[in-house]
Amino acid sequence: MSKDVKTPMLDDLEKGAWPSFVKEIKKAAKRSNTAHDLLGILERSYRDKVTHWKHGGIVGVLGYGGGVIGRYCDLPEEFPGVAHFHTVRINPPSGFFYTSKAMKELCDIWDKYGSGLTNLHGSTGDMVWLGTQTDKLEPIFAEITAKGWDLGGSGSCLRTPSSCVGMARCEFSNIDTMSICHTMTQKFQDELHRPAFPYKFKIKVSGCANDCTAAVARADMSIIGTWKDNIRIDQAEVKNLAKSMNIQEEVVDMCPTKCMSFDGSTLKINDKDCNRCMHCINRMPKALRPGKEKGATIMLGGKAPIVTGALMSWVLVPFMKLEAPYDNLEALIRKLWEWWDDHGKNRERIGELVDRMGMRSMLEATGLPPVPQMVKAPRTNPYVFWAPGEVK
Amino acid sequence: MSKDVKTPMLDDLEKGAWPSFVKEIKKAAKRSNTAHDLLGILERSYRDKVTHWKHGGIVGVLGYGGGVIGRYCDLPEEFPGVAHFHTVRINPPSGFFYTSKAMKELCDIWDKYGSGLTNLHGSTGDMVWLGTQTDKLEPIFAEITAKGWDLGGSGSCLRTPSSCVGMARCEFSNIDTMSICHTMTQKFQDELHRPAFPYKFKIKVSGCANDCTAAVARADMSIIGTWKDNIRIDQAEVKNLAKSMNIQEEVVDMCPTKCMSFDGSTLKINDKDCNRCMHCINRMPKALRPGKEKGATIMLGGKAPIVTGALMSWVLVPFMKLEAPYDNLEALIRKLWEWWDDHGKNRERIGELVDRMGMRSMLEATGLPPVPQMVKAPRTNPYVFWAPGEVK
Amino acid sequence: MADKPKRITDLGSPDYNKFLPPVIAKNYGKWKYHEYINKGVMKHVSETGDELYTVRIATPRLVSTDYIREMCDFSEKYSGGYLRWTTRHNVEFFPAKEQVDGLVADLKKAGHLVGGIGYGISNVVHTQGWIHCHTPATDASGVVKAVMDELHEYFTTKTLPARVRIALACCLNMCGAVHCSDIAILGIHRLPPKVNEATLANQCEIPTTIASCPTGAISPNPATKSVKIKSERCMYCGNCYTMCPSLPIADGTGDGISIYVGGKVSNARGPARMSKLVIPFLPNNPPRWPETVKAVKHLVEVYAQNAKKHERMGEWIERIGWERFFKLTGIPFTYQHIDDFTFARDTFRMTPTFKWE
Amino acid sequence: MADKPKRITDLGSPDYNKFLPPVIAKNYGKWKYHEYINKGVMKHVSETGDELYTVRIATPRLVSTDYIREMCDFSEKYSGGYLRWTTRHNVEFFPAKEQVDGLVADLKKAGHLVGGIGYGISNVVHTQGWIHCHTPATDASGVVKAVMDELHEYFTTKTLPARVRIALACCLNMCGAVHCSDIAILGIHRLPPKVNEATLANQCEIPTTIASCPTGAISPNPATKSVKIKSERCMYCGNCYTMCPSLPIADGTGDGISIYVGGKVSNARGPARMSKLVIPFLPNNPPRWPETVKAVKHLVEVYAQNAKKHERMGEWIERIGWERFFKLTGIPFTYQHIDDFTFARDTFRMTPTFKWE
Ligand code: SRM
Ligand code: SRM
Ligand code: SRM
Ligand code: SRM
Ligand code: SF4
Ligand code: SF4
Ligand code: SF4
Ligand code: SF4
Ligand code: SF4
Ligand code: SF4
Ligand code: SF4
Ligand code: SF4
Repeated sequence: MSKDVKTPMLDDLEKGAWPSFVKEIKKAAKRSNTAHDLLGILERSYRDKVTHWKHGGIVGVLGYGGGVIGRYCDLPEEFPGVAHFHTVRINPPSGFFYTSKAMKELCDIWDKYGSGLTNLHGSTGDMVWLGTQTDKLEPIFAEITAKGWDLGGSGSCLRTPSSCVGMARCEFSNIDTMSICHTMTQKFQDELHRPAFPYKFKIKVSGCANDCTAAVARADMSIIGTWKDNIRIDQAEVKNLAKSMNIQEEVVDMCPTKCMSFDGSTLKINDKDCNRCMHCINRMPKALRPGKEKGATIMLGGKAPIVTGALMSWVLVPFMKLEAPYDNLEALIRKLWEWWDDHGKNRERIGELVDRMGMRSMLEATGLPPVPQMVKAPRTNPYVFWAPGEVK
Repeated sequence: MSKDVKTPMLDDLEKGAWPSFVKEIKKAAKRSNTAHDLLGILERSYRDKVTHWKHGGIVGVLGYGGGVIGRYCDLPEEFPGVAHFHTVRINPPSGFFYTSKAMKELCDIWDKYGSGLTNLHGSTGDMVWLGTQTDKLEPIFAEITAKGWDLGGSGSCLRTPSSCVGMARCEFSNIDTMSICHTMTQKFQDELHRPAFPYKFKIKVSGCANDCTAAVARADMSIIGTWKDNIRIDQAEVKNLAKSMNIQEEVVDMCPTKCMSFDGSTLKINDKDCNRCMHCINRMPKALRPGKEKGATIMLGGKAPIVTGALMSWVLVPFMKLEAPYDNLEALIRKLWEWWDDHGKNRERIGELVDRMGMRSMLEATGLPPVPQMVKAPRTNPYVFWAPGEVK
Repeated sequence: MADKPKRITDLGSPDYNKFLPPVIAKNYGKWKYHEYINKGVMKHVSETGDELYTVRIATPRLVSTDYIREMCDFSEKYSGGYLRWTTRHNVEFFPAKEQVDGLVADLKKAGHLVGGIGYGISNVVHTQGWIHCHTPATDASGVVKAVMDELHEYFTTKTLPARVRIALACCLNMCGAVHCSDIAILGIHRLPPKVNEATLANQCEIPTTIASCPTGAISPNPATKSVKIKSERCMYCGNCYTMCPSLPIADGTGDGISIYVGGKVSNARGPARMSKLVIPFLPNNPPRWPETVKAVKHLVEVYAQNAKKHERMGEWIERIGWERFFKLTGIPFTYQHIDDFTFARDTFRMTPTFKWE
Repeated sequence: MADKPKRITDLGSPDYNKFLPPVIAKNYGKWKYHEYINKGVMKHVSETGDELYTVRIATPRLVSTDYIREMCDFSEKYSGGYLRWTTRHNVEFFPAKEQVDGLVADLKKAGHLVGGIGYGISNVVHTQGWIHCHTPATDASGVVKAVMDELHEYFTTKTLPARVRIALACCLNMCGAVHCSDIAILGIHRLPPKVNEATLANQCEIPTTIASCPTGAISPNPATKSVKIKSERCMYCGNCYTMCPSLPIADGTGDGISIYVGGKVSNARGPARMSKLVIPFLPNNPPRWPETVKAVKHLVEVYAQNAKKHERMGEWIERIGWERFFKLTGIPFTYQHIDDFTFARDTFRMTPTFKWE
């Protein structure tokens, strides 16, 4: 254990009502030199107002190209415990359900080889084990796989897919989000572990347009459950709810397509006009339920701003039936990857490639027909391209 | 007069209820060889489905760089009458009011030197005299100036400004559109006749947000009348109108800011929320009138799509009082031109320059403060620029 | 030289005040309200109590001096010798109340179309086409005549849910406010320019020509002292031809018409907005362009049947959604409808909320 | 080699089915409706009549194995040994109805915050900051702790007109859904990278480094076998540093925090949308970032006072207009608010309709 360091600034963050990450580091620091030196170097960052982590190097486990983020500090002499401070990404179960037994097993492994600190979860959804050394990676890998766990993604590959809780606990879910997430993870193991794409690719699955996994904002492929038929209405429950809420103001007036009406006792929906935004169902879950002809809208392109500006996913397939084993979805994803592989530049996300090359190239490659649902509105500019055969 | 030509296709366009331009050409053709050969060459275009006009050359009158568009046909032997077919742009009076006396004088000049065909008006608003020869230009110029007329703009200069009818006939007008248009035309005679800008610059003036001169769509500087205080309501007239129209549905429900209410007899407007869109006033001109504190919103940048895509003008100055002689407006325009001159590339409209360089450079040069009215919303991307002095 | 009469220049526009009818000069800035009498006649009432009648007729925009003289004669007989043109190429007269009916009758007798006021279709803003320009992809006046022969009743008698502004531009330069029209008829090329290698070096500055291309399709061809065009990059905008006559782009087969809808200029109810592509191509079929006439008429009729009162075409489409619009009109949705130019991303539907059709 | 035990690979994610509480396994896909009991407890009812109770608590996201073991203990005592993490880093337990109160009491006693359900502020999605990353412009966990110490009551008891999702990213890479959050706290640099000429040639590929710059600010410097940066072009995105360690961009003075608001992800009522810049810069002031805490609190309070029920922050702002938002919050509008990046034109107000303030 390195020399004792004073951490007055961090100590201040032990106070207050919100759970304190400093307390957590201190707990781990009791057992782990790595966690202890993390405190020291973090306090230094608080003083200097800059990070003390250097660019990571490539570290990992045999046969995998990802799953570990290499990290080294720039003050290794002062803080030898964090000279190496790699993170290990563990693929969580879909839906983030655990048993205490499984969790404790994982904790044992981590206490043995690492800082004892984790993020539950990382923003992508991995269990992020923070702080270990290069020589511990293979042992960690051997122990987790022995318990049935595997690494998640990092680098230019498929990243660990994730989903909302879906049918496990949500009455709104139109698709089996956890099953889709799990199945895709299993089908694409090679793409997940061995980076061979132009850049990263993320898949997220939400059971309805509430998008509780923020798929549209942060997944290249966003799968959003929806339905084709009519919202199911329980008029007795409507009457009941009318006693405790203002249905006209809170529901009917807020419907974006103005397709509802309420006469004080019966609620009517013109389902042809409904865009399945979920607002009315959210407000009256006892009275309203999504329809029965369920499936998903498949959307493409979501990502953070680097470098041409953030994108949210847009509609690629308005409606796809999704039933295990989801071969239709797999086929579509493979076709998209093939097209991206053929045309994408290094570090170009698939959404940026569509943005650069135009939707047509991608649609032709995947065999998807152009449909008005793909766009908010048709083009305003007159710079229309015609393929050679089209002009006659 | 050249040999007689058959024009079966054009003849067909003499039929039908809508006024026929072919009839007009034929009328002129009775007197003018130029008009006669125009029929011939136009029929040829109808057959070939391509134009028979070549790229224009630079022709004009002494000391002016614009006002005439040179034009030559590609079949001069066959149609000698249109070998030269230049157009002359005459600056109309603001508001397009004429006396028959003045019009007839102009017709006399045109019959003497040209085809006798005109566009009333061109899209920019000029009287467009279609079809004369190079040697007629100086005589035309001498005769029109003798009668008090002048050429309009063409080329990289200020184009002929135009305005809606405004206070002359419209109760909605918040500014004296015709006076502003006329005054700017007179102040900027040099800039109008002697192209010295990076590209064309257009000014259009509308008295209210109905924008009857389509200023926002087609003028680099769009001046739109508006008011700062409250809409004037005549409640007696409201009650009257309530008998013949559905005020709730046609007015209150269609107000974009939802700032109106009507209880069946009194109409209330929350003027703080009103964005002065004009809809309610349009529907109830007898009952509602714009406020009394009048002025204009000054907008910048409107233009057609060549080459980066069309722009509509955007808010530059939310409110400017406009009273003759409009020195404040003149000063602003001159400052904008100066900045454009300093930075604009050849054939770069001022809106495109702002688009390329960012609003800040233009605002700093003109001394205008940044205000939220300039944008629909603040930026979403994080690529924020800081000037050296700002970081400390 | 000293003897030459001084050349008059820089007069600018004549003072409009001398062209104003007396009732207008007197009530300038004092108008209080207006009333539509019918589609061709309206009345403005002043704070002074004075009334102004306006009678409006359609013009073909391309007119002879004979036509102007005829208008002048009408104005002398019925309007004190005063007349006016509107921003959409119509003529307006200002008869006294008791002269209105006589004027209207006389105008009609002479074959003129009285109308254009209120909710319907006013005159078509358009451009030169084959009459005078060197870059058109279609004619202007002819297409307008063919379309309005079919729709003229919307000028004279029939009403619509709101104004429908039709405009035509014969090439992508879009002279006129075509890009913000309820219905925009736009001439387009669909084949890249041909390079006239023989004349190019003489007629054109090569760097300027290369720079003129928005998509970077043009590159130098030092061998021929000319340029090369990468046809798969060309979007047929014609800007290179504007800069260089040796790159003609017009082509009998390639050229034709495309239709954009849903734009508007006024800010009433909602902001001005641009027109959007709905029919990517219709052939040039002079003299009556039947495909274009049919398409425009169909658009007007579907709108008339479905829009709510006061709802402009674009407002109607936005309310029902573009997916419904394509369904209702039966127009097929194609690759061309999807923007793929610089700002395309803003048009992508970044939400799973839409209608099935 | 042959003796080595076979290495297990490509297991993927463990089958979630083995982690589901029995009541969930039984009622999977059969849930009918839910009810909020209070901000920390909700009930889901199945078509089978079964009920599922969920109790939720906040976590600091960065946790020790001790913490996880503590959670496991709670789950064993009250939740059959099952527990779950939400997509926003909260822990959920599934007690039987009669266990709910005991669990809640025990959790509170141990100092945990029970809450996060319904309309209020749930956990903050955030990133690594100075804990683990090489590119941050601010810390993550520390800022979040400081902000939530101030706002924790919106997690536990106080409600708001709708959900307010706060997220933090420590650099422009924006790990997390920061760009679509009601309130986004974003670490930013404001000074260009410094060129470490001594190491660059060794550490970096020059063409890739040059290509990484979105604004073309980087050019080769053949003299030093390194690169030059045109500082007036640099937007401090840090992408070059990601590609090349010899271009460090972090700077104690230049770095700090900016605040974006009005984004959301759900499509309820209106489509998902991006957050917009409202406070261009606040200094890094560890350990409690008082300026940032104050700003976020102020934004939440102004929203709470003014928004209508069910109206997310962005929906509220869009209803009242950004001009009114700046007035109500007292935040000054500056050059920085006006977009000047590639797609800026779409943000310009192309209509004269707006509010005075
Ligand atoms: C650990 C994590 C943040 C966290 O604290 O949770 C993270 C950490 C890093 N991200 Fe991230 N990203 C993480 C989720 C995200 C997300 C959110 C998501 O996946 O849902 C995003 C936004 C969505 C997206 O992918 O666009 C995200 C967008 C980025 C970007 C920008 C990518 C872009 O195209 O705009 C970069 C930059 C890059 O790839 O070079 C980046 C790069 C990085 C790097 C590798 C730094 C770098 O420049 O190389 C960070 C390593 C930090 C470290 O040392 O631990 N990270 N990153 C998240 C992964 C944990 C996990 O596996 O669960
Ligand atoms: C005559 C007229 C069309 C008409 O039939 O009315 C016209 C005719 C031409 N316009 Fe135009 N423009 C005319 C009003 C417009 C307008 C409308 C307006 O001014 O309100 C526009 C759209 C607004 C704008 O300025 O953006 C317009 C946008 C263009 C453009 C595209 C400019 C751009 O920045 O996108 C060009 C291309 C160019 O400048 O090279 C252009 C170029 C041309 C040229 C000079 C052709 C060329 O490529 O050099 C045309 C000459 C035709 C001829 O031989 O007669 N014309 N042009 C209009 C002028 C008459 C007048 O003075 O009253
Ligand atoms: C005469 C003219 C102005 C001029 O200086 O020449 C004019 C005159 C009037 N306009 Fe206009 N507008 C005129 C072109 C326009 C234009 C420009 C254009 O079409 O190129 C527009 C914008 C069109 C657009 O949005 O695309 C225009 C949009 C309006 C509107 C807004 C309509 C809407 O709801 O969107 C009103 C208000 C209304 O109709 O209720 C209006 C109202 C009026 C009123 C009622 C104003 C008044 O109180 O006098 C005038 C008679 C209207 C009528 O003709 O039905 N005027 N008006 C123009 C007649 C053109 C023509 O011959 O048809
Ligand atoms: C547990 C969780 C899913 C999961 O797989 O983990 C979840 C669960 C539920 N969400 Fe969610 N949402 C969860 C993250 C999200 C997210 C994602 C995020 O915040 O990153 C969103 C999108 C946020 C956004 O728009 O920015 C989200 C937007 C919603 C909405 C739409 C809110 C709106 O009106 O905009 C609803 C419907 C509602 O609130 O009426 C909803 C409704 C629900 C319901 C009521 C669904 C149900 O019937 O079970 C669940 C309980 C809500 C609650 O906690 O108040 N959930 N929900 C996530 C809990 C996160 C947390 O710990 O706080
Ligand atoms: S996205 Fe929809 S289905 Fe999934 S948890 Fe949220 S509300 Fe339920
Ligand atoms: S889901 Fe949305 S659009 Fe459909 S009826 Fe309900 S509120 Fe309206
Ligand atoms: S723009 Fe306004 S003021 Fe001018 S004519 Fe039209 S309605 Fe009247
Ligand atoms: S002018 Fe427009 S925004 Fe103002 S009250 Fe009238 S309809 Fe509403
Ligand atoms: S639109 Fe094009 S072709 Fe037509 S007049 Fe204008 S420049 Fe010429
Ligand atoms: S027509 Fe336009 S896109 Fe094609 S080569 Fe010429 S300038 Fe380029
Ligand atoms: S947001 Fe930036 S600094 Fe923070 S973890 Fe992600 S890459 Fe690192
Ligand atoms: S920080 Fe970004 S903008 Fe600045 S030089 Fe590096 S890559 Fe270019």
